[in-house]
Amino acid sequence: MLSDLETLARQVEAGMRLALPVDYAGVSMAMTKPLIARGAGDLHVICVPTGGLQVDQLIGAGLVSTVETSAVSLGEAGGAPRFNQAVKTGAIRIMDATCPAIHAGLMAAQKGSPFLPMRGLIGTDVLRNRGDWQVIDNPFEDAGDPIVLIPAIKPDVAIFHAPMADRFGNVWIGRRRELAAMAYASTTTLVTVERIVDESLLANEMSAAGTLPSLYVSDIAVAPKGAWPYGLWGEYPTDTAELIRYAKAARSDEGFADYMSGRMLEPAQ
Amino acid sequence: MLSDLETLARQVEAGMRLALPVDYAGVSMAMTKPLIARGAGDLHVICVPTGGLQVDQLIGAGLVSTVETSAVSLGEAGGAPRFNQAVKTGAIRIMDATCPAIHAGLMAAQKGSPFLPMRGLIGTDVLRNRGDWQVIDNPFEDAGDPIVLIPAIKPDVAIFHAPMADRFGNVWIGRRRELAAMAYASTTTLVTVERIVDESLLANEMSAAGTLPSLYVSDIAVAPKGAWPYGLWGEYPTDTAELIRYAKAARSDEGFADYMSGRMLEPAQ
Amino acid sequence: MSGASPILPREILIATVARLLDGVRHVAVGASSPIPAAGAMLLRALKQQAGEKPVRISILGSVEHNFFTNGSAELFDCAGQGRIDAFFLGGGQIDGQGNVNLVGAGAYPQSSVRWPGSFGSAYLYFVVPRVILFREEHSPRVFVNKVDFISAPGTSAEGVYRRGGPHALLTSKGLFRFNKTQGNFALDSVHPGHDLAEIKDATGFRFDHPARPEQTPEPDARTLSLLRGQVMDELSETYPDFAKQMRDDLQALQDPQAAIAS
Amino acid sequence: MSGASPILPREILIATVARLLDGVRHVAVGASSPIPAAGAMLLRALKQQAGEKPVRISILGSVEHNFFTNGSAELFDCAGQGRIDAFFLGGGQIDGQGNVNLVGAGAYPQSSVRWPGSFGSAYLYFVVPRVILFREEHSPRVFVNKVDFISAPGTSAEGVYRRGGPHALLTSKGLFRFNKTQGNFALDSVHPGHDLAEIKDATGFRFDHPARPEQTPEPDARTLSLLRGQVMDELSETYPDFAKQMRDDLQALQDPQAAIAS
Repeated sequence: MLSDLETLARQVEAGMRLALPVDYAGVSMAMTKPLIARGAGDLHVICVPTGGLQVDQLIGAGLVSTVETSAVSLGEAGGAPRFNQAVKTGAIRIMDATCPAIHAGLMAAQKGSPFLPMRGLIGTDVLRNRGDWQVIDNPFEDAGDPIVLIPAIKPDVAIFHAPMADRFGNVWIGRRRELAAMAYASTTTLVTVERIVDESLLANEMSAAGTLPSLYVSDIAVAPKGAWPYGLWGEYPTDTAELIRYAKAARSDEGFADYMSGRMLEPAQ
Repeated sequence: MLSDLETLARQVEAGMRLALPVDYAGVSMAMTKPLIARGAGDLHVICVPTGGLQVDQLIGAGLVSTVETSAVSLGEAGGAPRFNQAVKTGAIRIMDATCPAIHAGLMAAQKGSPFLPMRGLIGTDVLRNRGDWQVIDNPFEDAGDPIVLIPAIKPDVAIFHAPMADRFGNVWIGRRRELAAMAYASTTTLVTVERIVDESLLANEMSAAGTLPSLYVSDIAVAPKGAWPYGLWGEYPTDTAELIRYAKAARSDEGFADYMSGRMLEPAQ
Repeated sequence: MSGASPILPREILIATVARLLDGVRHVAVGASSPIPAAGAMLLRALKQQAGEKPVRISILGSVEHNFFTNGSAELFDCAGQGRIDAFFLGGGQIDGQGNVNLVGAGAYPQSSVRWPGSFGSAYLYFVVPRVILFREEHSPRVFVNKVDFISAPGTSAEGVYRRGGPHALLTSKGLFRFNKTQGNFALDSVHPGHDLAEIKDATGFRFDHPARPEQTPEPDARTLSLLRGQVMDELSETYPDFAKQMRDDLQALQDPQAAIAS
Repeated sequence: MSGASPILPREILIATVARLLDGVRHVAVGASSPIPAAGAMLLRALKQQAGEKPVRISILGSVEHNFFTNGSAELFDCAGQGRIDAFFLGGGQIDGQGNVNLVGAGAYPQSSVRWPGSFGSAYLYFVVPRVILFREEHSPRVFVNKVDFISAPGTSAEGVYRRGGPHALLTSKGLFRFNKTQGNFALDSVHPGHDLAEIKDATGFRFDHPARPEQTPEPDARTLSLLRGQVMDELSETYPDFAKQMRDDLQALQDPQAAIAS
């Protein structure tokens, strides 16, 4: 199942629901350019549970119609300029959530359940604006006790970056178990990795503990420094200067276009 | 937090809800004798999700009033004699479940939710005999679609055995994540381990991936071969001959008493 | 080792399991189920030989064939996600409506005979498309008119979420198919050495059947060769006792004198 | 380094955070929250010095202080289990009822100013017993009469599951306590160099206050010594830029000439 980035990108089709991880978990930034080149638009992006640079760039490239998220930002580099602009102009539909609600929706899909209940949310404008969520009275209490039900989130495609995969398609995700949650919930899971190892990651209990089995992995491509300018836990730190450079450039449509066409989309090796 | 087996056993009090793992996940057989010596009875045992030798011995010792489980057996060694006898005489209350319902109840507790929905179960005598479960119509469908809600399972104490802990109280559970689920859901978690390691298990991503953080661990004791006669994944195999020896002995009250008083309760080193 | 060579009854069972699994991508097998596991391994070997899409086998409780890394809940999650196409279920009692009892005989909860419990059946029977009921003992105490306790029901009322259920029932005497519309079993074939009258006597429920049921086909030479070679080798890793027993039986079958002498 | 030595405004904030956290077993701190983190570290150092029960600190997104191993859901699970006693929340807008807005100013969804989003606030505010609202900027655009969007409400109607919520509001000018019964803020103390009139001007909501509010206490010598020693060292590991800035400020405060010359 070892492919290249373009082959992975071709598996994303217009209108799909695309799950992408939080900035510190393993963002496959290496896939951003191939996704934009592929050009499949009208995407419904699900941030697990928040989004950053990749989401901002996909929005800037005009590929996104809906963002379902608990937040989008560039962290230390400030607000996400293309996201903020698209919200302001109404160019994208925003489905504001809260982190545990995104996790609950994915967990419902993981469990094959139609929904998961969660505490909190009552009285928020987050809930008020989510017509797709339901409130019921907790049936285990005699009266009252409203509780929110979050419907299952079933992405068509999950895309993330991890340190390594083996020749058998197993991917090492370490303690970043939201990556497993995304894969469990999604129909297709596309993974980029720093490297391929020869021995099965399931062959010993130590590496197996942090492994997403190939059962849940659709396709893999090698992309060294594939999270850049984000960091990858245990591998390399975030390139904050580059994030700031992007944040400044992307304030305007032209600046964004300039940035995206630039050579700096490649990581320094 | 490094203690001995007796100190661990003292934290179990009469009437408590006690969560114990499935036979292949890491049963703390080393705790069975201290628990019996401690003598805290009227226990509500929750098998995660099935029980075996330890549950049978606690029942045989008269410490158990309720067993909540998807099954109790000695696997290749056959039925669990003390459990079967206690069911027949009505000496214990049995709350028959199904594996994913036990997992759902623990997951509800992990999430701080009052219940979790699950598919299946409709039309079974498992459901018919569980007055503590509820059936509602799935609110996300226009009509019908009954679905079972499993209330949160919140054990007072979880007890299990694992290969190692570090000096900081972190426990390595590898891919046996039901052990983490038990700990998340339980007020107190008591762990026996084969050995203590000096370096923090959280210090590198490889071992961290399979680590239950000390946040969830109340107390730890060292017990070499502490799962015996069960095996421990990655460490040693099950001693099936010993299980068969027990299964034969425990067919009668006298045989059980003989077995339990015997020297063979110690593992061969 | 030609098609005309003598064949063990268990080889017929294993080959039948492989036929029943044809087309699945992923099959899960219980920990102490060597015949279902052998059938799944045989199908995998056949597909491999034919260059067709690979078959994935998960053997529960096995370290060697455990591809799960999320604890004992993962099997059920995986099934809930629709990633498991087939599963095997036994039963202390199985009735003519496909209901399965893994809990006990007689009253409940104080059963006169208590079995371990329902395990995951009350869920998996609902969500795994192809559940194969497998029980070698074919007797009226197993195959009853009505089970004493429903661990998992053969069919569900309209409106109940159900995308899985019984596909076939395989015993030491024959093979039944489950008719989902009628909610009952029809005899599909009788294993060599058995007949309809015997099966009727040994079955506590009524079932549909042709006047002259067919005989369960024996594996062809290619299948038998894979089964006695590659599959037995694979099986030895996970079920060494079972594999050794089968090899001994086979030797006795092929060379009775040598077996007696040894 | 005596109690009479000059003190940085941020040192008062950090010491106040430590006081507000007194008694917690486990506090979670957001990724880019150096002052809350420093306050938590100061409390931990004080308890350690006093030989009292240890304080556990989880810093989100930090590799060094990440004690979680179950992905980004674990913080919320942990809070839901009642294992997190305190948490910090900022907000683009905070109103007098303790409502927090992390989403945007103006209409929704097409906000005139869009902030990142609600993150986990719509859950954590309900289940973490002691939520400390912390925002250095004390201005009428932040502290409004009514937020434009409720990411998380200060109080909930009777019958709504709620075991957490606002405990205090700390700004660069003063400290407010939240009155859960009345659902509003009361000014607790004014930081050195500020006064009630200034705070009233800078606050867009009404709040209770004594006629002559007290001044926020300065850390005593023991506390200051821990803060400038052990805590700054610990802080440098996770927030190197912030720690360096504070050290520079401190040097300028203690030796203005040297700071200018350098």
